Formats: sequence, C-alpha cells, structure tokens
Amino acid sequence: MKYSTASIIKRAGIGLAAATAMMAWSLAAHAEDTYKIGWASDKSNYLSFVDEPLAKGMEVAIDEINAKGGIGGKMKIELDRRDMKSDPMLGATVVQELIAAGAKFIVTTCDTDVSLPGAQMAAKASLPVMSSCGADAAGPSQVPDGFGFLNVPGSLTQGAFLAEYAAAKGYKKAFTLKSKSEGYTHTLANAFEERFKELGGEIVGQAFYTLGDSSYRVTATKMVDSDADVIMSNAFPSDSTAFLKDMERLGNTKPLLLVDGNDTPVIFDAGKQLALSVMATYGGDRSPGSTFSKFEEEYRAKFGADPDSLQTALGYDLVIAVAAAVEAAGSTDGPAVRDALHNLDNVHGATGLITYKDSPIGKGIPKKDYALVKFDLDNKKFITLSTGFPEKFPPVK
Amino acid sequence: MNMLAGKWWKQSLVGSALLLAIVLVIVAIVALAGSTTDMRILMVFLINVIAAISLQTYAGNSGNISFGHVGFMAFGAYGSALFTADPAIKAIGIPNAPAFIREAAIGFLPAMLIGTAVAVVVAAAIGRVFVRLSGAAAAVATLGFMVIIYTLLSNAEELTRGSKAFSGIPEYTTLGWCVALLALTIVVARLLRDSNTGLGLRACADDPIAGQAAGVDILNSRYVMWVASAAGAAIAGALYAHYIGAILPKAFHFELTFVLVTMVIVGGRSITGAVAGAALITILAEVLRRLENGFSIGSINLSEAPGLTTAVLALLIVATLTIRPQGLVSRWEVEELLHRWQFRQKEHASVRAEENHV
Amino acid sequence: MQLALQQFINALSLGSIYALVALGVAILFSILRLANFAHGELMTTAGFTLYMTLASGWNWVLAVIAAIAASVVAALILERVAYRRLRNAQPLTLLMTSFAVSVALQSIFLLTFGARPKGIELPAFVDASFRIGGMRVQWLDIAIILITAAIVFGLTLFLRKTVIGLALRSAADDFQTTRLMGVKANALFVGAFVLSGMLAGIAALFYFATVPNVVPSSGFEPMLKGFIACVIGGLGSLPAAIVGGFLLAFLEVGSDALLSDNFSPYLDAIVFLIAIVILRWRPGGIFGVRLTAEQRV
Amino acid sequence: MHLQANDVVMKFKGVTALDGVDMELRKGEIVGLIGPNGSGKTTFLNVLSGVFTPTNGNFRMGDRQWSKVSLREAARLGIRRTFQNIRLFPSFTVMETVEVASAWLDKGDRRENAQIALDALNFGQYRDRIASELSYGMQRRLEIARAIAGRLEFLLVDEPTAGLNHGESQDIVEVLQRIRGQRGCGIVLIDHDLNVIMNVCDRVIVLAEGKIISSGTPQQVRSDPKVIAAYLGS
Amino acid sequence: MATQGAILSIAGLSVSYGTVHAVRQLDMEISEGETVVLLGANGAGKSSTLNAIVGLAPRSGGRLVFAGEDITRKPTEAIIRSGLALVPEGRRLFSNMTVRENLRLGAAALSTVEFDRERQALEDMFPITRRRAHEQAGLLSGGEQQQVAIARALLARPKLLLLDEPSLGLAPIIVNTIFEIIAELKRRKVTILLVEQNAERALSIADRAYVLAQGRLELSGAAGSINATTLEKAYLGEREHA
Repeated sequence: MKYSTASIIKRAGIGLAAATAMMAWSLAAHAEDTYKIGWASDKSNYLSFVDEPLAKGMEVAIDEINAKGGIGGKMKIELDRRDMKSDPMLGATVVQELIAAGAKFIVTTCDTDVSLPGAQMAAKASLPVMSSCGADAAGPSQVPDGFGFLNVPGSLTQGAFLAEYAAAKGYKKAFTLKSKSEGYTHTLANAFEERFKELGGEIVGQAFYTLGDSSYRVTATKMVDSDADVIMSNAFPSDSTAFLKDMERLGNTKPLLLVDGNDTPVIFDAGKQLALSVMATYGGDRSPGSTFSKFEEEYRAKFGADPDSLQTALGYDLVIAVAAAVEAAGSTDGPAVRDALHNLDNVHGATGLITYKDSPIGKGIPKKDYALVKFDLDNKKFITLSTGFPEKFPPVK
Repeated sequence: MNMLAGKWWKQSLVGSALLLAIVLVIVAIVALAGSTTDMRILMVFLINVIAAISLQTYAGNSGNISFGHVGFMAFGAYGSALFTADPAIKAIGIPNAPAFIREAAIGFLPAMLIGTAVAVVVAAAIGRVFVRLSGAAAAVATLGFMVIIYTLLSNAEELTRGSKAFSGIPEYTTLGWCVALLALTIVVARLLRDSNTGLGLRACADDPIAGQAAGVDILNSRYVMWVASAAGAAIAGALYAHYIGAILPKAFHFELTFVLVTMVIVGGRSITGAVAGAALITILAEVLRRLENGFSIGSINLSEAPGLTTAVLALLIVATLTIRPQGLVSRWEVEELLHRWQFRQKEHASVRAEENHV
Repeated sequence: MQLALQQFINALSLGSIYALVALGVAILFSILRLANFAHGELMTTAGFTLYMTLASGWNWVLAVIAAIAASVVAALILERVAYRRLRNAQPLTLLMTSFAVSVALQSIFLLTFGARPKGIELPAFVDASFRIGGMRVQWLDIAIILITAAIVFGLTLFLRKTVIGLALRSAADDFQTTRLMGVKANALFVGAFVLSGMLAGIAALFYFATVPNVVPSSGFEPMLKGFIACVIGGLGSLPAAIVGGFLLAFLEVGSDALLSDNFSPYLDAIVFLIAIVILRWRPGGIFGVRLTAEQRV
Repeated sequence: MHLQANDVVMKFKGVTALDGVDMELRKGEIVGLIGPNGSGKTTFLNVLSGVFTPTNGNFRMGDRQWSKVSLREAARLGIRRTFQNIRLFPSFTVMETVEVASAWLDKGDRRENAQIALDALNFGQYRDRIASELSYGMQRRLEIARAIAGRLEFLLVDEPTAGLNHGESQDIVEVLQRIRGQRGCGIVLIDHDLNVIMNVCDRVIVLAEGKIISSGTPQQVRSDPKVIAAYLGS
Repeated sequence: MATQGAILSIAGLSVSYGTVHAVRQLDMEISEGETVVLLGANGAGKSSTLNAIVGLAPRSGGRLVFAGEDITRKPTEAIIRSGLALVPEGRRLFSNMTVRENLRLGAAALSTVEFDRERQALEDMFPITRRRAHEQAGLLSGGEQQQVAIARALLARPKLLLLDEPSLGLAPIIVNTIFEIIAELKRRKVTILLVEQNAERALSIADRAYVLAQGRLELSGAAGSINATTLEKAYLGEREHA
C-alpha cells in the first residue's frame, strides 16, 4: 500500500483547506469596484452547445473592457457562470444563489421559456435579467416591471424578414419545416408563414420534426414532391444538417431559407444543398475594419482559433450592452441599469448597432439589423448578401 | 412493547408519524441554519419526496417501474396552474382557451383538486393497459405514456401555450403547504401500502403464483395503486407549478423522470426508502454541484468539466445498485428498521451474556 | 404511386437501421435478461470514432473498421465493469443500472468532446443517388437495405452454423444445460456483448451516414426506437426484433406520409400509442410467448 | 362436502400428463397421492388449484361446478395448497406471509387471524423473522400456515417432508392430522416418503403415467402388485 | 481412499440447498468400463448427486476426483471438458433447435471435422439422429428425445457418462429401447453411472449398485446381491410401519 489512510486524510484535508482559502479569496475579490454578472447557464445539458460559444464571446468583451480599467475606466466586470442544466427549477435556484453571491445583473440561458422562473426570480430582487440568446419576443413581457431583456431581436422579426425576402424573390408557394419541441423552432416559422401569406404567398405544406430526429427522408420526399417553390426551415444543427443531407440525396433543387441558429461552421457538414440556401442572421458587416472583424481578431488572439459560431459575437454584444447601460446609469443599482438599458441607443456591437430605445418589437427587445448570407462552400465562409429589418412583423403574443 | 403488534393501521400511523418526524427535523435544521438557497433546495426536495412517494406507491408495491409518472405531475401542474393564473395574463397568453379556464381565478386547494382529478381520470382510463405489463415492456410503455403527454402538451398552444412557458402562476406553495401535503401523502401511502391490497400486491411482487394462491387479485390491486399514485404525483406537480411560477412541458420529461426513478430505486421498496433515496440523491447532487461552483472562480477549472457532476452521480448510482441492489433500506419502513435494530441488539446482548456464562 | 414507392424505400431503409439496433438490444436481453439502455451510447462511441478518424484524414474503410471496433470494445468494457457483477441481479436492477450507465456515458462524452455537434466528414459517395422512372433513389438507402439483409443473413448463418452461435441460442433457451455442453459461461457473455457491440457499431454507421453530426446524446433516439421495436415485436426473440424494427419504421413513415399536416407534430405520440395498443392485446409483444404460469410450480 | 374431479386430461405440447383422472375427495379425509416420478401427481394438484387449465374435464364441489378456475378463484373456493419447490415471499416476515392469506381470504382482523394460523403451527417467537431466512423445515411449515389461514375446504400439500429429517417429518404429519381435526378440511397429500403416507392417510390413490392404477386403504395399495410393479419396474 | 483404476471417486460428498441437506457424506467409486446404478426413492438425493458431480448443484463438502484430477472446485464447463457428460433428467434438449444443432452443441469443444466424424459413427447407433436431423428437437416424441439426448452426451466421447432417469415418463415399449441402448453402450465399454427408478431393469443391466435413502448411502454392492425385498423396503417403507 503506497498511501496510509492517515496520509490520505491529511492530503484531503490540505485540499479542503486550499479550497476554503480559495473561496475566501474569491469572496474578497467582490470588492466595490467590480460589477458582477451572474449567469445561470447551461453547461451540461442540451443548451450548453450555444452557451459555450456565448461564454467565450462574453470573455472577449470582458477582457476588452477590463483592459481599459473596466466600465467607465474604473469598475471591472466579473462573470460568475453557474450550471442550471436547462432545468427551470434549478435555474431559479441558481439565480437566487447568484444574487446571494453579489451578482448585479443576471443572464439566463439561451431559451426564454426554460429561463423564465430564474428571470422572475431576478425581477423580484429588482435586478435586470437578459436571456443569453433566447429569441421568444414574448419573453421579456413575462418578466415583471420591465426587468426582462432579450439579447437578439427575436424570432418574429426574423421570420418576417425571411418572408419579405422570399416575396421579393417572387416565390409564391412555401413549404415550412418546424418543431413543437421549442418555442424558437416554430414561432419563427409561424411568423414567416403569417408575413408570407400577408404578402400574397401561399403555404403549401408544413412538416414537423422532433429535436434530435435522425431521419428527414419522409419530410424531404414530401417537400421535393410538392409544388412549393421555396422551402423554409426553422431547424438548427444537427437537425438542419441531417435535413439538408436528406434533401440532397433526394435531388432537391428548390431554394431553401435557413435561420440564424445555423450560423456556425457545423452547418457546412450539410454539404451541397447549402448552395441553394440563404440564411438570416446578424452581423451583416463582416468586412475588415468592422466591429465584427475587430471582435474576431480579439477572439483569435484570446483563444487561438476562429469563433466557432455567431453565438460568440452575441455573447460579446451582451456584455457591451450591459456595460454601456451601467456606464450610462452611473450606478450599479438594478432599476437604474434597467432604465438605462431601455434607453440604449446605437451602441456598437459585433453584430451591428444595438438599440433598445423605443424598440418597435417590444420593451426589452433590441433592434438590430438582420443579414442575409449565402454559403461559400469551398472556404466554409458566410457571404453577406444584404442587411435590413422587416417592414412589418406579427405582434408579440 | 412490540411496536409492530396490534391492528395494522395503528402501525401504519405510528410509522408515518416517525417518518414525518424525521423529515420535520431536517426541515427545522435547514430552516434555522440554512441559507435562502438551502431553503429552496429543501422546498424542491419536499416536492420531489411527494412525487417519489407517489411513484413508490405504484412501483414499490407492484415491483413494476413506471417512467410515466411525470406525465401525471404535468396534469397536476397544468391543471392547477390554468385555473389559478391571473386572468389578465391568460387573456394575452392563451386568448383562445375556453372562457371557463381563461377567466378562472380560484384558490390553491380547489385548483389542485382539479389537477388531481384530471390525473386520476386519465390514470383510471388507461390504467388497465399498464397494469398488465411488467419488466421491460412496462418500462417502454410507461415511457411511451410520458412521451405522449409531453407531445400533447407541447402542441396544446391554445390551452397551455404549448412548448412555451406558461407563466403568471401564483406562488402559493409555501413550506407549510409542502409539509402538510407531505404528511398527507405519507399517511395515505402508508395506509395503502399496509392495506390488504398493498400487502397482497407486495406479496405478488415477490412471488405472483404464491400470492394468487393466497387469494390476491394482482391486476385490480395494481390498478388501485396506479390510480392512487397518479393522484399523488399530480399533487406534487401542482406544488411544483405554484412554487416555480412558470411551467413548460420540458420540465416534465426525461430529466425529472430519471431523478424520481433513481430516488425510488436507490432508496428501496418502501415509503421510507423513497424518502431516503430522495434525500440521498438531493444531497449528492447538491454537494457535487456546489463543489463545481465553489471551484469555478479560482484557477482550478473544475467548472470546465460540467458533465462531471452528472457523470459522478450516475456512477454513484451504478455503484449503489451493484453493491446494494435492494436499495438503501431494502423493503423496510422506519419503525420496522427500529424494531429490527432493537431486536438485533437484544440478540447480541443475549449472545454476549451466554458467552460470559461460558 | 411513385411517391408511395419512394416512401416505401424510405421505410425499408429506416426499418433496416431500427432492426439492427433492435437486434443488438434483443441479443443481450435474450441471454442476460438485460434491457441495455446504454446501447445507444455504444452507437455514440462509434459516431465519435468516425468523427475523429475521418477528421484526421483516415481512409473511410479504416474509419469504418475503427468505429465498429470502438463500439465492440466499449461493449466489452461495459460487460466487465458494470454488468458482470450483476449477472444474477433482478431485471429491474439491471434496467436501472443500464439507465445510469447510459447517463454516465453521455456525461463522459460531454466532458471529452463538448456539447457542440461534431461534423463527420462523410465520403461523397454517401450522397449519391440515381433516377429510375422519375423516382430518385439513394444509393445509401440501397446499401443500407442490402447490407442489413446481408448482416441478418450472416447473423443467422453464424447462429445456426457456428458452435458459439448455437451456444448463444441455446443459452437464451436454457443456460444451465448449455453449460452442461461444456460451453464457458464467460465466453457466452463476452460473445453476446461482442455481437451487440458490433451491431451497434454497424447501425451507427448507417445512422451517422444520414445524420452527419455526432453529439453526446446522439444515441438516445435510435436506442429508444430499437427498444420500441423490440417490445412490440416481442422481447427476447431475435426474429421478432427484426420484424419489430421494420414494423415500427413502416408505422412511422406510414403515419407521417398519410396523416394530414395537422397530425404530423403528434407523430411520436401516435407511434407510441400504437405500440401501447399492441401491448394491450399482446403484453409479450406480437411474437412474444404468451405469459403463462411458470411451468415448474 | 365432496370435491369431485371428472375425467381430467392435461396435455403439454403433445405429452399427456393426466389421462382421464376421476377422483372424489371428501372433507375430513386425508388422501395420499403417490406414484413414480412423472406420473402426474403435481400436475393434478396444479390443475385442481388453478395453476393450469385442464385440456379436458371438470370439477364439482357442493353445488358449484367448473372446468376452468384461476389460482385466485380456487383459493377463494377454499382449495388451498403448498408448493413442491417452496414458494414463499422472500422479503416478507413470517407474520406478513400469513397475513396475506388472512387479508384476502378471511374477514375480521387479519393479524389476529394470521396469529391463529401461526399458533396452529407453533410459530411463536418467529413471527418477525424473514421468511427466506428460516430453516427449510420452518419454511415448509410456514407454507402450511399460509395455506390454512382463511377459508379452507381442501388442503393440497405437495411433498411437505422433502428434505426433512425423521423428526421434522413426524412433526409435519402431526400438524396435518391436527389441522384435519380442527378445521374438518379434506387433505390431499403428495409425499415421496411412503412411511408418511401409510401412517397418515385414510385412503391412497396411485397414479402412473397420468392414470389412476390403484386406490384404497394404505394396506390394500401397499400389497397391490400393480403398485409394486410401477415402482420397481416390470 | 481413491483406488487405482477408479475413473471417478467421491469421498464425503454433501449437497445442500440453503438449509436442505439433499446428500449427506456420500462415498462412491466408479471404475473404468463399469456400469453402476444409483437407486433410491423420490427425493433420496440421486439427481442431486449427479448434479453435484458436474458442479451444477452446490457442493457443501467432500472431494471429487475424476480421471486423476481433483474437480471439486471446478466450474461445470471445465468438468465437462475434462471428459464427463450428463444426460439430465427430463432430457433438456434445446427444443427450438434442430436435432443436428443439439448434437453439435454436445461436441462444443470439437472442430467441425471431428464432429462430423463422431456424428457419423453415432448415427448408426441412433438412426433417429440421421433420419430427423433437421427437425426441431421439441417436436420429437419423448423416447426419440431421450435418444438424441444420449447421443448428444456421447459425441464428446466422454470417459464417464451420467444418465439421470432415462426412462422417466416413457411408455414401457420405449423404455425397452432405452435399456437396449444402455446395454449396447455397456458392450462398447462406455463407463456409465445410471440413476434410475425402474430398479429391476436397472439392476439387470448394472455391474454394481448404490442405494440412497434420504441423502444417505443405504447399501451398496454387486448388482446381483441386491434383491427385490431389500429394495421394496427402501422404496415403500417397512410393512410393519403400515
């Protein structure tokens, strides 16, 4: 026997002491001059694949701001990210824990529905709360007293934006693919349908899938066989890649419209059908010298690799917006930051200008320009076709 | 005096009281010494215990597992939530729901009863199918039931907002409610377990042929337990809804199923087992989670290993099942454990006395 | 007509995958009474192996072999670490153990590979298809159907012609007497796990040829389908598993293709409902033995 | 009251285990059922107690007549049994084991009734022991205690002395006689120990190859050449 | 006390299932080429003895030496592979498999070529295994099944063949056939340990006999020395008791 029991206990004891010391140290670091963002994030369940890149983007922004001395040159930002495993009950518990740990701003995971109990908990403590990338426009309205925010303009506007594009291209008949498993995977398509019909189009078919479905053969067969002249899919990887593969094998030649969840290199696994596809996303201006490319450079400098999805940029934007609001409020007080955030106007984020002020979509939902991109299959790059915002979109329900 | 003598229901009541007393001690300790987060964990624990005991009422007595009981929790949660939520919020969220739901704003108890009644009606309607199955077929069929309920809820946009969160549920669930309903659950579950029906069913779980030869009606007994356990699960669901304030179908899916089933299997085949299993799993999960968070700030990157908590928990369960397949307390209730402990002490004492003589 | 034919091929191809998964599940169940929920994770293991080998530029043939080998090795490790001690345990304990093993493995995949989908760089021929009378047929589907048929044929041959195959069949029937033939118990268990792992590996190849990404939870859905197939076919019987797999696929494709769009979101529920209705009339599955009082009272 | 079996036939996969058995059992009488291995004794008990549905034949008890009965219904008719391979409830205590039958086949306080059945077999201080941890002899007795709790018209006992030593066997014999005396039930006894059978039975029926080849008092049966042939071979 | 020439020697064998003592302190010996019969009433411990020899029944004491090798602690499959074969009570054929497949399993350790050779040799003695080779074993009659079961056990050319109640549940005419087969095996110098209820038939064929009662050895000796009266006592009990 190499270690005696006593020595094991001793080692464990030292470990424990070290841990306690570290916790004490970390508590001491909560000095007055830091602004703590608490994030009830999914680290280990099905939403962790979007929260991971978001976290990296947030770190880039925090480093950038803290390098300049912090918010307003004096208040450093600190991120406390804890796992809520996409469990709404645990989400509320974690938010409470974060509040107890001194968080002044709460971020929840990338799904407004799963986040809602936690968000309501934050509002009860008079803290502003923002979903990391959740897109349900009804999200903020369910959080009391205007404390709820989104980080993206939401699925209604994106759906409408795609519909306006489709109508402008002269498409008349659309077939949609959606899933009832999530709000995101069908509200966007619903908004598309509503706006498309408004513009004189016709929905000739709807297909539904379950998150994690392996086979889209039946759906693809129906779509190829239909008389639709455009296909709109509300799926994101790996469902969307599987779907596009099946479309490819059935020899589909109809144009496809995709949504922002696919703004990740993973989508290129889908192969040739991407040549027929157009995707709505954010961050239209990705030219050298743009905020987007500046962010990409910082990201590369920090992580030594290209950003692995658009979510990194959205994470960056989140911190930039929060920092701007705190600076404008001149206070870390929850209601003050809330009000300042509601009045945020044209802040430069990686994905473009962020405006919460007088939001046409709904209180707490930022207006950002959408981008339409196509796919450069050889270089695995997204190429911006145009940017814009829908003229009209369905009201928040 | 022999605690286990006398009328069976007297023993049930004594046992219930003892078990409840243990839970109350835990509640008191956390309430006095715990943080706000600890209180939340305690509340979730109490709700889970009610759900686990309810599941146990079917699984522990029949020897059949059910992966479908979160479906009944969902009935309780949505049933109760729909009738209590603020009509103003419902007018926006579910404008197309029937008026008697949209405009309803009734109290906690009647709403909970409605949710429970819905679960009971569904359980009664489908129960005959499930009580005939056992083993892997029962597992798959009950899993199927869970998926069916989940799918229906996800699609019921008009009524429940579908897969989106249904919010505006008044937060009625207090510690008092939890304790009171837990007490009720324990007593009813104990009486059911010890009743002729429960006794016979447990006998059949051990040996169906011998059980039937002693006159037991397996299918009807299972059916009674199935319906009763659905009612208990619905109550837990209602408490869940009114504690969290916003519910969605995803909350009543695989994750919660796994947690509840694990509590029951790890605990053992009794009501006490369900409580012990729930306590063990809750404590383990919390310790692991806090370890992860506690270390997430320093330079040690335990937080960069987010799957670790779940992996460790799952492996601990595997270890428990391997080392003690009958569960923590096996088939015993708390008063039986006490009795057996006393009995063994006495035996040891007499053996020692004999040894001294020699 | 043409559409129907196309959907028929879809169902055959999907049924082939389900049948392979169901076979892998049924082999362990028939001999060990083990309902192995971790079967899906064997498939995920093969998926990640495909991802790693193809990403590092391996020839696809080698990658395929590596993937199947990985899943077999994983099966053997499971046998040794988790299940060997539980040989005489209650079926319910086995079931729960496999459930926990499945969760643990998913978490380990998450730790190792992260939650983001990992793209599997499939060779181009996977996407190839040809036209026949206005109908587009995928070579992949043809390959899946033919290879599955070959595997079922090969497996049948193996189970009928080789001693270990015969022993696997007889052990499912009467374990004690099989030992009386001088067949080693350990060899049987190892054999069963190797077969199950191999089937999981091959099913994973087909699965990931249609879903070009792998995530930690990839195996869950096909595993569940395999189980449903086994249960409606009749747990414990290999032919029943195959029939159950195809039946499930035809059910799925049939309801998806025939039902109106209004029902399409309820597809999962409908399939499960039909499965439960089947179990209502035949609790042992369609081809299951009628549950009678035990013979040896 | 009589329990009558008429022309009972039981076939398994083409093998005829019972081939037209007619039997009349009377209350208050102990009947021995003997025969070589595989002669159909246990099968007859299984058919009588509802484990198997006979291929042909019917039963009559009092004014009730049936051709098919479930295990549970047979128990409710008072046809109670023990098993050749002991079947207890492994996790149950002695008391609980008997309580099951008291609860389902008796009225009144199930614990009191169970206690009475246990007392009849001198279970005294064992009531809280776990059934599966009892000695083999005690397990045999417990099966009998369970079988006599609640309604009892006919008691079918399958090899109660198998694996027991001489003293224990004697004990069982006495218990059976006492039960017959106290409860007035009919008893059907299968046992391989012919000393036991000859000692305790009023009447003995001999089965061979699914048919009754002899019946009568123990003395008659014992000296019947057909019986000796069946046992020793021809 | 293992003597030279004994293929199997059993010393002090006890078998208990939990608290049941099925066999107590049994001593037995079988020499090469012998046919030994083990007699006793129902439940006397005969089958338990056979099962204990091949390691299927729990041995709670004693020592077993087979062909000079201690097999007391060996697992069943190793014992079988060392040259023992048991035809279990009730045949226990794999009823869903064909006759040929059943035979193949009996020779699990042999190569296909060896199997084919052995099989052909046996088919002459058991024509049924050729005639109905591809039929499901479960569909054969009891007597046919018994022949297949014996053939299956012989395929591995065992040094000692254990037969557990081969005539059980068979019609008298079929019993004749089975005993003819046993006699033929004896002529071919197969060493046999036979457990049988049909005592007269068994004694007529055996060289030596052991009689068990309640798990204990009651008497033993040359087959001819055991007469019907002694047996009747062991089987039907003393007349005086009745």
